[in-house]
Amino acid sequence: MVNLLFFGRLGDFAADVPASIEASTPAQIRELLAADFPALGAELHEPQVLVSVNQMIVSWNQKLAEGSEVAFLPPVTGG
Amino acid sequence: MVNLLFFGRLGDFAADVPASIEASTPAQIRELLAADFPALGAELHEPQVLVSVNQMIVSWNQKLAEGSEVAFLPPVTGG
Amino acid sequence: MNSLRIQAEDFDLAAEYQSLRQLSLAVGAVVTFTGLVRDFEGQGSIDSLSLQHYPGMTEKLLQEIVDQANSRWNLLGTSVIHRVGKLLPCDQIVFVGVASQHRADAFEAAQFVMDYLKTKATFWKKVEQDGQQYWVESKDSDQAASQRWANDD
Amino acid sequence: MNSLRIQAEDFDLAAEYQSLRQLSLAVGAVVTFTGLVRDFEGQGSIDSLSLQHYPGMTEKLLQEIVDQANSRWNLLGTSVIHRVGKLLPCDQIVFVGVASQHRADAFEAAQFVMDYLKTKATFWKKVEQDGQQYWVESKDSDQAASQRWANDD
Repeated sequence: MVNLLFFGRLGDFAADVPASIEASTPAQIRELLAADFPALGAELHEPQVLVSVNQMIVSWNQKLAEGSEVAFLPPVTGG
Repeated sequence: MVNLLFFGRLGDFAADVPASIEASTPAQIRELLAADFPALGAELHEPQVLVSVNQMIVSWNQKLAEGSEVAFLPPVTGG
Repeated sequence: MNSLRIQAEDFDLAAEYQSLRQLSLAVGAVVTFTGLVRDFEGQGSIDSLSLQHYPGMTEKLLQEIVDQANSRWNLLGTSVIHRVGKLLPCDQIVFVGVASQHRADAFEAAQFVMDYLKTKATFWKKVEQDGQQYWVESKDSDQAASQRWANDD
Repeated sequence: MNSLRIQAEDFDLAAEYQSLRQLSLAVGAVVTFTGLVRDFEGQGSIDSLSLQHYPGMTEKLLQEIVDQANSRWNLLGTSVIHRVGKLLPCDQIVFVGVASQHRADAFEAAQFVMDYLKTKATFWKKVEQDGQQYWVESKDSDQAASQRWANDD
Protein backbone atom coordinates (compact mmCIF):
# COMPACT_ATOMS: atom_id res chain seq x y z
CA MET A 1 0.00 0.00 0.00
CA VAL A 2 1.13 3.57 -0.66
CA ASN A 3 -0.33 6.73 0.84
CA LEU A 4 -1.93 9.37 -1.37
CA LEU A 5 -1.89 13.18 -1.13
CA PHE A 6 -3.58 15.68 -3.44
CA PHE A 7 -2.73 19.37 -3.41
CA GLY A 8 -4.24 22.57 -4.80
CA ARG A 9 -7.14 22.14 -7.19
CA LEU A 10 -6.60 18.35 -7.23
CA GLY A 11 -7.78 18.25 -3.63
CA ASP A 12 -11.24 19.46 -4.74
CA PHE A 13 -11.59 16.36 -6.94
CA ALA A 14 -10.19 13.89 -4.42
CA ALA A 15 -12.54 14.28 -1.45
CA ASP A 16 -13.79 10.68 -1.72
CA VAL A 17 -10.51 9.04 -2.69
CA PRO A 18 -9.10 6.50 -0.18
CA ALA A 19 -6.02 7.60 1.77
CA SER A 20 -3.99 4.63 0.52
CA ILE A 21 -3.98 2.25 -2.43
CA GLU A 22 -2.17 -0.81 -3.77
CA ALA A 23 -0.14 0.07 -6.87
CA SER A 24 3.35 -0.37 -8.34
CA THR A 25 3.78 3.02 -10.14
CA PRO A 26 2.20 6.51 -10.02
CA ALA A 27 0.93 5.88 -13.54
CA GLN A 28 -0.96 2.84 -12.29
CA ILE A 29 -2.44 4.83 -9.40
CA ARG A 30 -3.65 7.37 -11.95
CA GLU A 31 -5.36 4.64 -14.00
CA LEU A 32 -6.99 3.08 -10.95
CA LEU A 33 -8.28 6.47 -9.77
CA ALA A 34 -9.50 7.44 -13.27
CA ALA A 35 -11.70 4.33 -13.32
CA ASP A 36 -13.52 5.28 -10.10
CA PHE A 37 -13.18 9.09 -10.24
CA PRO A 38 -13.24 10.21 -13.90
CA ALA A 39 -13.08 13.96 -13.12
CA LEU A 40 -9.97 13.44 -10.96
CA GLY A 41 -8.51 11.16 -13.65
CA ALA A 42 -8.85 13.91 -16.24
CA GLU A 43 -7.13 16.40 -13.92
CA LEU A 44 -4.26 14.00 -13.23
CA HIS A 45 -3.68 13.60 -16.96
CA GLU A 46 -3.05 17.34 -17.38
CA PRO A 47 0.55 17.62 -18.56
CA GLN A 48 1.52 20.21 -15.90
CA VAL A 49 0.61 17.87 -13.03
CA LEU A 50 3.72 16.45 -11.32
CA VAL A 51 4.02 13.49 -9.01
CA SER A 52 6.36 13.11 -6.04
CA VAL A 53 7.31 10.04 -4.04
CA ASN A 54 8.54 10.63 -0.52
CA GLN A 55 8.81 14.33 -1.34
CA MET A 56 10.96 13.96 -4.46
CA ILE A 57 9.59 14.70 -7.91
CA VAL A 58 9.71 11.46 -9.92
CA SER A 59 8.58 10.09 -13.28
CA TRP A 60 5.15 8.48 -13.61
CA ASN A 61 6.83 5.10 -14.06
CA GLN A 62 8.83 5.20 -10.81
CA LYS A 63 8.57 1.87 -8.94
CA LEU A 64 6.85 2.37 -5.59
CA ALA A 65 8.08 0.86 -2.33
CA GLU A 66 5.61 -0.25 0.32
CA GLY A 67 4.51 2.66 2.53
CA SER A 68 5.65 5.41 0.14
CA GLU A 69 4.03 8.84 0.24
CA VAL A 70 2.76 9.65 -3.24
CA ALA A 71 1.66 13.26 -3.84
CA PHE A 72 -0.01 14.77 -6.89
CA LEU A 73 1.01 18.36 -7.49
CA PRO A 74 -0.68 20.87 -9.80
CA PRO A 75 1.44 23.89 -10.90
CA VAL A 76 2.68 25.72 -7.80
CA THR A 77 1.94 29.38 -7.11
CA GLY A 78 3.99 30.54 -4.13
CA GLY A 79 5.23 33.98 -3.16
CA MET B 1 32.34 88.04 -10.02
CA VAL B 2 31.33 84.38 -9.65
CA ASN B 3 31.14 82.37 -6.43
CA LEU B 4 33.35 79.32 -5.95
CA LEU B 5 32.62 75.99 -4.24
CA PHE B 6 34.99 73.04 -3.80
CA PHE B 7 33.76 69.59 -2.76
CA GLY B 8 35.31 66.36 -1.50
CA ARG B 9 39.11 66.20 -1.62
CA LEU B 10 39.25 69.50 -3.52
CA GLY B 11 38.05 71.27 -0.38
CA ASP B 12 41.26 70.21 1.40
CA PHE B 13 43.29 72.15 -1.18
CA ALA B 14 41.05 75.21 -1.27
CA ALA B 15 41.07 76.39 2.33
CA ASP B 16 42.74 79.73 1.41
CA VAL B 17 40.94 80.35 -1.90
CA PRO B 18 38.72 83.45 -2.04
CA ALA B 19 34.96 82.83 -2.06
CA SER B 20 34.51 84.68 -5.37
CA ILE B 21 36.59 85.59 -8.38
CA GLU B 22 36.40 87.55 -11.65
CA ALA B 23 36.52 85.20 -14.64
CA SER B 24 34.68 84.45 -17.90
CA THR B 25 34.94 80.61 -18.00
CA PRO B 26 35.62 77.75 -15.55
CA ALA B 27 38.84 77.05 -17.50
CA GLN B 28 40.00 80.59 -16.76
CA ILE B 29 39.17 80.16 -13.06
CA ARG B 30 41.27 77.03 -13.06
CA GLU B 31 44.25 78.90 -14.58
CA LEU B 32 43.95 81.80 -12.13
CA LEU B 33 43.78 79.39 -9.17
CA ALA B 34 46.68 77.28 -10.47
CA ALA B 35 48.90 80.38 -10.47
CA ASP B 36 48.29 81.10 -6.78
CA PHE B 37 47.56 77.56 -5.51
CA PRO B 38 49.61 75.09 -7.55
CA ALA B 39 48.50 71.98 -5.57
CA LEU B 40 44.84 72.89 -6.14
CA GLY B 41 45.61 73.64 -9.80
CA ALA B 42 47.02 70.14 -10.27
CA GLU B 43 43.92 68.60 -8.64
CA LEU B 44 41.58 70.64 -10.86
CA HIS B 45 43.39 69.37 -13.95
CA GLU B 46 42.61 65.74 -13.06
CA PRO B 47 40.41 64.49 -15.92
CA GLN B 48 37.70 63.09 -13.57
CA VAL B 49 37.03 66.52 -12.02
CA LEU B 50 33.78 68.05 -13.26
CA VAL B 51 32.58 71.62 -13.06
CA SER B 52 29.02 72.82 -12.55
CA VAL B 53 27.53 76.28 -13.02
CA ASN B 54 24.39 77.01 -11.07
CA GLN B 55 24.13 73.28 -10.25
CA MET B 56 24.32 72.05 -13.84
CA ILE B 57 27.38 70.15 -15.11
CA VAL B 58 28.93 72.24 -17.94
CA SER B 59 32.02 72.26 -20.12
CA TRP B 60 35.15 74.07 -18.96
CA ASN B 61 34.57 76.68 -21.68
CA GLN B 62 31.04 77.62 -20.57
CA LYS B 63 30.62 81.46 -20.49
CA LEU B 64 29.90 82.63 -16.97
CA ALA B 65 27.21 85.15 -16.05
CA GLU B 66 27.75 87.59 -13.20
CA GLY B 67 26.89 86.04 -9.83
CA SER B 68 27.02 82.43 -11.03
CA GLU B 69 27.74 79.60 -8.59
CA VAL B 70 30.71 77.62 -9.92
CA ALA B 71 31.40 74.31 -8.20
CA PHE B 72 34.33 71.93 -8.68
CA LEU B 73 33.39 68.29 -8.21
CA PRO B 74 35.72 65.32 -7.77
CA PRO B 75 34.28 61.86 -8.54
CA VAL B 76 31.19 61.30 -6.39
CA THR B 77 30.84 58.38 -3.98
CA GLY B 78 27.29 58.28 -2.67
CA GLY B 79 25.21 55.43 -1.31
CA MET C 1 22.69 32.78 9.27
CA ASN C 2 19.94 31.21 7.24
CA SER C 3 16.45 31.35 8.71
CA LEU C 4 13.51 29.60 7.02
CA ARG C 5 9.98 29.68 8.35
CA ILE C 6 6.58 28.59 7.09
CA GLN C 7 3.95 29.90 9.44
CA ALA C 8 0.33 31.01 9.76
CA GLU C 9 1.26 34.03 11.94
CA ASP C 10 2.12 37.44 10.56
CA PHE C 11 5.77 38.56 10.62
CA ASP C 12 7.57 41.74 11.64
CA LEU C 13 9.78 43.12 8.88
CA ALA C 14 11.59 45.43 11.31
CA ALA C 15 12.68 42.53 13.53
CA GLU C 16 13.92 40.55 10.53
CA TYR C 17 15.82 43.56 9.23
CA GLN C 18 17.49 44.21 12.59
CA SER C 19 18.64 40.56 12.83
CA LEU C 20 20.18 40.71 9.36
CA ARG C 21 21.77 44.09 9.92
CA GLN C 22 23.44 43.01 13.16
CA LEU C 23 24.93 39.76 11.87
CA SER C 24 28.42 41.22 11.57
CA LEU C 25 30.45 44.38 11.09
CA ALA C 26 30.92 43.31 7.47
CA VAL C 27 27.23 43.82 6.55
CA GLY C 28 27.11 46.73 4.11
CA ALA C 29 23.82 45.99 2.36
CA VAL C 30 20.44 44.59 3.38
CA VAL C 31 17.73 43.98 0.78
CA THR C 32 14.22 43.01 1.83
CA PHE C 33 11.32 41.89 -0.30
CA THR C 34 7.78 41.70 1.04
CA GLY C 35 4.86 40.30 -0.91
CA LEU C 36 1.36 41.48 -0.01
CA VAL C 37 -2.16 40.31 -0.84
CA ARG C 38 -3.45 42.81 -3.39
CA ASP C 39 -6.55 43.29 -5.46
CA PHE C 40 -6.30 41.13 -8.55
CA GLU C 41 -6.00 43.43 -11.53
CA GLY C 42 -8.97 43.46 -13.87
CA GLN C 43 -10.94 41.15 -11.62
CA GLY C 44 -12.04 43.47 -8.83
CA SER C 45 -10.94 43.06 -5.27
CA ILE C 46 -10.76 39.70 -3.55
CA ASP C 47 -12.25 38.68 -0.22
CA SER C 48 -9.45 36.37 0.89
CA LEU C 49 -6.54 34.26 -0.25
CA SER C 50 -5.91 30.80 1.20
CA LEU C 51 -2.40 29.42 1.01
CA GLN C 52 -1.85 25.68 1.15
CA HIS C 53 1.54 23.95 1.15
CA TYR C 54 3.07 20.49 1.30
CA PRO C 55 4.56 20.27 4.80
CA GLY C 56 7.99 18.68 4.80
CA MET C 57 8.56 19.02 1.08
CA THR C 58 8.22 22.81 1.14
CA GLU C 59 10.86 23.17 3.86
CA LYS C 60 13.20 20.93 1.87
CA LEU C 61 12.70 22.98 -1.30
CA LEU C 62 13.20 26.30 0.51
CA GLN C 63 16.43 24.98 2.00
CA GLU C 64 17.61 23.99 -1.49
CA ILE C 65 16.75 27.44 -2.85
CA VAL C 66 18.64 29.20 -0.07
CA ASP C 67 21.63 26.84 -0.42
CA GLN C 68 21.74 27.61 -4.14
CA ALA C 69 21.65 31.36 -3.42
CA ASN C 70 24.53 30.98 -0.96
CA SER C 71 26.60 29.09 -3.49
CA ARG C 72 25.98 31.65 -6.25
CA TRP C 73 26.46 34.86 -4.26
CA ASN C 74 28.60 36.09 -1.42
CA LEU C 75 25.98 36.37 1.36
CA LEU C 76 26.21 37.01 5.08
CA GLY C 77 22.64 36.01 5.96
CA THR C 78 19.23 35.16 4.55
CA SER C 79 15.79 35.09 6.07
CA VAL C 80 12.76 33.61 4.32
CA ILE C 81 9.24 33.56 5.76
CA HIS C 82 6.21 32.26 3.86
CA ARG C 83 2.79 32.41 5.41
CA VAL C 84 0.09 29.77 4.94
CA GLY C 85 -3.62 29.70 5.78
CA LYS C 86 -6.24 32.35 5.15
CA LEU C 87 -5.04 35.89 4.36
CA LEU C 88 -6.92 39.11 3.70
CA PRO C 89 -6.21 41.98 1.28
CA CYS C 90 -3.09 43.96 2.34
CA ASP C 91 -1.84 41.10 4.51
CA GLN C 92 1.83 40.19 4.26
CA ILE C 93 2.39 36.85 2.45
CA VAL C 94 6.10 36.40 2.02
CA PHE C 95 9.36 37.94 3.21
CA VAL C 96 12.85 37.50 1.81
CA GLY C 97 15.74 39.36 3.45
CA VAL C 98 19.38 39.15 2.43
CA ALA C 99 22.47 40.69 4.04
CA SER C 100 25.79 40.96 2.21
CA GLN C 101 28.91 43.10 1.98
CA HIS C 102 28.06 44.53 -1.43
CA ARG C 103 24.64 45.48 -2.72
CA ALA C 104 24.67 43.50 -5.98
CA ASP C 105 24.85 40.20 -4.09
CA ALA C 106 21.90 41.06 -1.83
CA PHE C 107 19.73 42.36 -4.69
CA GLU C 108 20.36 39.41 -6.99
CA ALA C 109 20.03 36.76 -4.31
CA ALA C 110 16.73 38.19 -3.03
CA GLN C 111 15.33 38.26 -6.58
CA PHE C 112 16.57 34.72 -7.23
CA VAL C 113 14.94 33.36 -4.07
CA MET C 114 11.63 35.07 -4.94
CA ASP C 115 11.67 33.80 -8.53
CA TYR C 116 12.23 30.27 -7.27
CA LEU C 117 9.59 30.59 -4.53
CA LYS C 118 7.07 31.57 -7.19
CA THR C 119 7.77 28.64 -9.48
CA LYS C 120 9.40 25.81 -7.55
CA ALA C 121 8.18 25.77 -3.95
CA THR C 122 5.08 23.68 -3.14
CA PHE C 123 2.52 26.38 -2.38
CA TRP C 124 -0.96 26.75 -3.85
CA LYS C 125 -3.33 29.71 -3.62
CA LYS C 126 -7.11 29.74 -3.57
CA VAL C 127 -8.95 33.03 -3.98
CA GLU C 128 -12.37 33.79 -2.55
CA GLN C 129 -14.18 36.53 -4.41
CA ASP C 130 -17.89 37.37 -4.53
CA GLY C 131 -18.80 34.07 -2.88
CA GLN C 132 -16.82 32.09 -5.49
CA GLN C 133 -13.61 30.17 -4.89
CA TYR C 134 -10.94 29.49 -7.49
CA TRP C 135 -7.34 28.29 -7.54
CA VAL C 136 -4.76 30.75 -8.84
CA GLU C 137 -2.93 29.59 -11.96
CA SER C 138 0.82 30.12 -12.16
CA LYS C 139 1.88 32.95 -14.44
CA ASP C 140 4.03 32.65 -17.55
CA SER C 141 5.98 35.73 -16.40
CA ASP C 142 6.97 33.89 -13.22
CA GLN C 143 8.15 30.89 -15.20
CA ALA C 144 10.23 33.21 -17.38
CA ALA C 145 11.68 34.99 -14.34
CA SER C 146 12.78 31.71 -12.85
CA GLN C 147 14.17 30.40 -16.14
CA ARG C 148 16.47 33.42 -16.39
CA TRP C 149 18.67 32.12 -13.56
CA ALA C 150 19.05 28.71 -15.19
CA ASN C 151 20.31 30.42 -18.36
CA ASP C 152 23.02 32.17 -16.34
CA ASP C 153 24.77 28.91 -15.51
CA MET D 1 4.17 59.02 -3.58
CA ASN D 2 7.81 59.99 -3.99
CA SER D 3 9.66 60.97 -0.85
CA LEU D 4 13.25 62.27 -1.00
CA ARG D 5 15.24 63.26 2.06
CA ILE D 6 18.83 64.23 2.76
CA GLN D 7 19.34 64.38 6.49
CA ALA D 8 21.85 64.03 9.31
CA GLU D 9 19.38 62.08 11.49
CA ASP D 10 19.03 58.32 11.43
CA PHE D 11 15.94 56.81 9.78
CA ASP D 12 13.45 54.11 10.71
CA LEU D 13 13.15 51.41 8.06
CA ALA D 14 9.94 50.06 9.59
CA ALA D 15 8.17 53.43 9.28
CA GLU D 16 9.27 53.80 5.64
CA TYR D 17 8.10 50.28 4.87
CA GLN D 18 4.69 50.83 6.47
CA SER D 19 4.16 54.05 4.46
CA LEU D 20 4.99 52.27 1.20
CA ARG D 21 2.94 49.22 2.04
CA GLN D 22 -0.18 51.27 2.84
CA LEU D 23 -0.12 53.45 -0.29
CA SER D 24 -2.92 51.52 -1.97
CA LEU D 25 -4.70 48.18 -2.23
CA ALA D 26 -2.75 47.61 -5.44
CA VAL D 27 0.63 47.31 -3.66
CA GLY D 28 1.76 43.70 -4.09
CA ALA D 29 5.51 44.12 -3.63
CA VAL D 30 7.78 46.28 -1.49
CA VAL D 31 11.55 46.16 -1.92
CA THR D 32 13.84 47.96 0.50
CA PHE D 33 17.55 48.53 0.29
CA THR D 34 19.59 49.75 3.25
CA GLY D 35 23.27 50.64 3.07
CA LEU D 36 25.33 50.46 6.26
CA VAL D 37 28.77 51.68 7.28
CA ARG D 38 30.97 48.58 7.35
CA ASP D 39 34.61 47.76 7.93
CA PHE D 40 36.53 48.40 4.73
CA GLU D 41 37.76 45.04 3.52
CA GLY D 42 41.49 44.49 3.66
CA GLN D 43 42.03 47.79 5.40
CA GLY D 44 40.91 46.99 8.95
CA SER D 45 37.97 48.67 10.59
CA ILE D 46 37.29 52.39 10.28
CA ASP D 47 36.63 54.89 13.05
CA SER D 48 34.09 57.00 11.21
CA LEU D 49 32.74 58.01 7.82
CA SER D 50 31.89 61.64 7.02
CA LEU D 51 29.42 62.29 4.23
CA GLN D 52 29.44 65.64 2.46
CA HIS D 53 27.00 66.69 -0.26
CA TYR D 54 26.20 69.66 -2.49
CA PRO D 55 22.98 71.09 -1.05
CA GLY D 56 20.51 72.03 -3.76
CA MET D 57 22.21 70.11 -6.52
CA THR D 58 21.91 66.76 -4.71
CA GLU D 59 18.15 67.17 -4.25
CA LYS D 60 17.80 68.01 -7.95
CA LEU D 61 19.80 64.96 -9.00
CA LEU D 62 17.85 62.65 -6.69
CA GLN D 63 14.61 63.96 -8.11
CA GLU D 64 15.87 63.25 -11.64
CA ILE D 65 16.88 59.72 -10.64
CA VAL D 66 13.48 59.00 -9.12
CA ASP D 67 11.66 60.54 -12.12
CA GLN D 68 13.67 58.29 -14.44
CA ALA D 69 12.79 55.24 -12.33
CA ASN D 70 9.10 56.17 -12.51
CA SER D 71 9.23 56.52 -16.27
CA ARG D 72 11.02 53.18 -16.75
CA TRP D 73 8.98 51.04 -14.34
CA ASN D 74 5.42 50.80 -13.13
CA LEU D 75 5.78 52.06 -9.56
CA LEU D 76 3.31 52.98 -6.84
CA GLY D 77 5.74 54.75 -4.54
CA THR D 78 9.40 55.43 -3.83
CA SER D 79 11.22 56.62 -0.75
CA VAL D 80 14.87 57.69 -0.77
CA ILE D 81 16.81 58.81 2.31
CA HIS D 82 20.51 59.66 2.26
CA ARG D 83 22.28 60.64 5.43
CA VAL D 84 25.07 63.22 5.62
CA GLY D 85 27.53 64.19 8.36
CA LYS D 86 29.58 61.92 10.58
CA LEU D 87 28.61 58.24 10.79
CA LEU D 88 30.02 55.33 12.77
CA PRO D 89 30.47 51.64 11.85
CA CYS D 90 27.11 49.82 11.54
CA ASP D 91 25.22 53.12 11.12
CA GLN D 92 22.61 53.30 8.40
CA ILE D 93 23.72 55.49 5.43
CA VAL D 94 21.10 55.17 2.75
CA PHE D 95 17.59 53.81 2.27
CA VAL D 96 15.74 53.12 -0.96
CA GLY D 97 12.21 51.72 -0.78
CA VAL D 98 9.97 50.95 -3.75
CA ALA D 99 6.34 49.78 -3.85
CA SER D 100 4.78 48.29 -6.97
CA GLN D 101 2.14 45.83 -8.10
CA HIS D 102 4.65 43.26 -9.36
CA ARG D 103 7.97 42.36 -7.83
CA ALA D 104 10.18 42.81 -10.90
CA ASP D 105 9.38 46.55 -11.05
CA ALA D 106 10.24 47.12 -7.41
CA PHE D 107 13.46 45.09 -7.55
CA GLU D 108 14.77 46.71 -10.71
CA ALA D 109 13.82 50.27 -9.76
CA ALA D 110 15.46 49.97 -6.32
CA GLN D 111 18.64 48.64 -7.91
CA PHE D 112 18.58 51.39 -10.56
CA VAL D 113 18.19 54.14 -7.96
CA MET D 114 21.06 52.74 -5.89
CA ASP D 115 23.36 52.41 -8.90
CA TYR D 116 22.67 56.03 -9.82
CA LEU D 117 23.08 57.24 -6.23
CA LYS D 118 26.52 55.63 -6.16
CA THR D 119 27.74 57.24 -9.36
CA LYS D 120 25.70 60.35 -10.15
CA ALA D 121 24.53 62.05 -6.96
CA THR D 122 26.80 64.69 -5.44
CA PHE D 123 27.98 62.94 -2.28
CA TRP D 124 31.56 62.52 -1.07
CA LYS D 125 32.88 60.29 1.70
CA LYS D 126 35.84 60.81 3.98
CA VAL D 127 37.07 57.95 6.16
CA GLU D 128 38.81 58.36 9.48
CA GLN D 129 40.95 55.38 10.42
CA ASP D 130 43.84 55.11 12.91
CA GLY D 131 44.04 58.89 13.21
CA GLN D 132 44.31 59.33 9.41
CA GLN D 133 41.69 60.81 7.12
CA TYR D 134 41.23 59.98 3.45
CA TRP D 135 38.59 60.52 0.79
CA VAL D 136 36.95 57.41 -0.64
CA GLU D 137 37.55 56.90 -4.36
CA SER D 138 34.64 55.78 -6.50
CA LYS D 139 34.75 52.14 -7.52
CA ASP D 140 34.95 50.84 -11.08
CA SER D 141 32.29 48.26 -10.19
CA ASP D 142 29.86 51.08 -9.33
CA GLN D 143 30.53 52.80 -12.64
CA ALA D 144 29.86 49.51 -14.41
CA ALA D 145 26.64 48.95 -12.44
CA SER D 146 25.36 52.37 -13.42
CA GLN D 147 26.42 51.97 -17.05
CA ARG D 148 24.33 48.83 -17.34
CA TRP D 149 21.09 50.84 -17.25
CA ALA D 150 22.24 53.17 -20.01
CA ASN D 151 22.90 50.14 -22.22
CA ASP D 152 19.31 48.98 -21.73
CA ASP D 153 17.90 51.97 -23.57
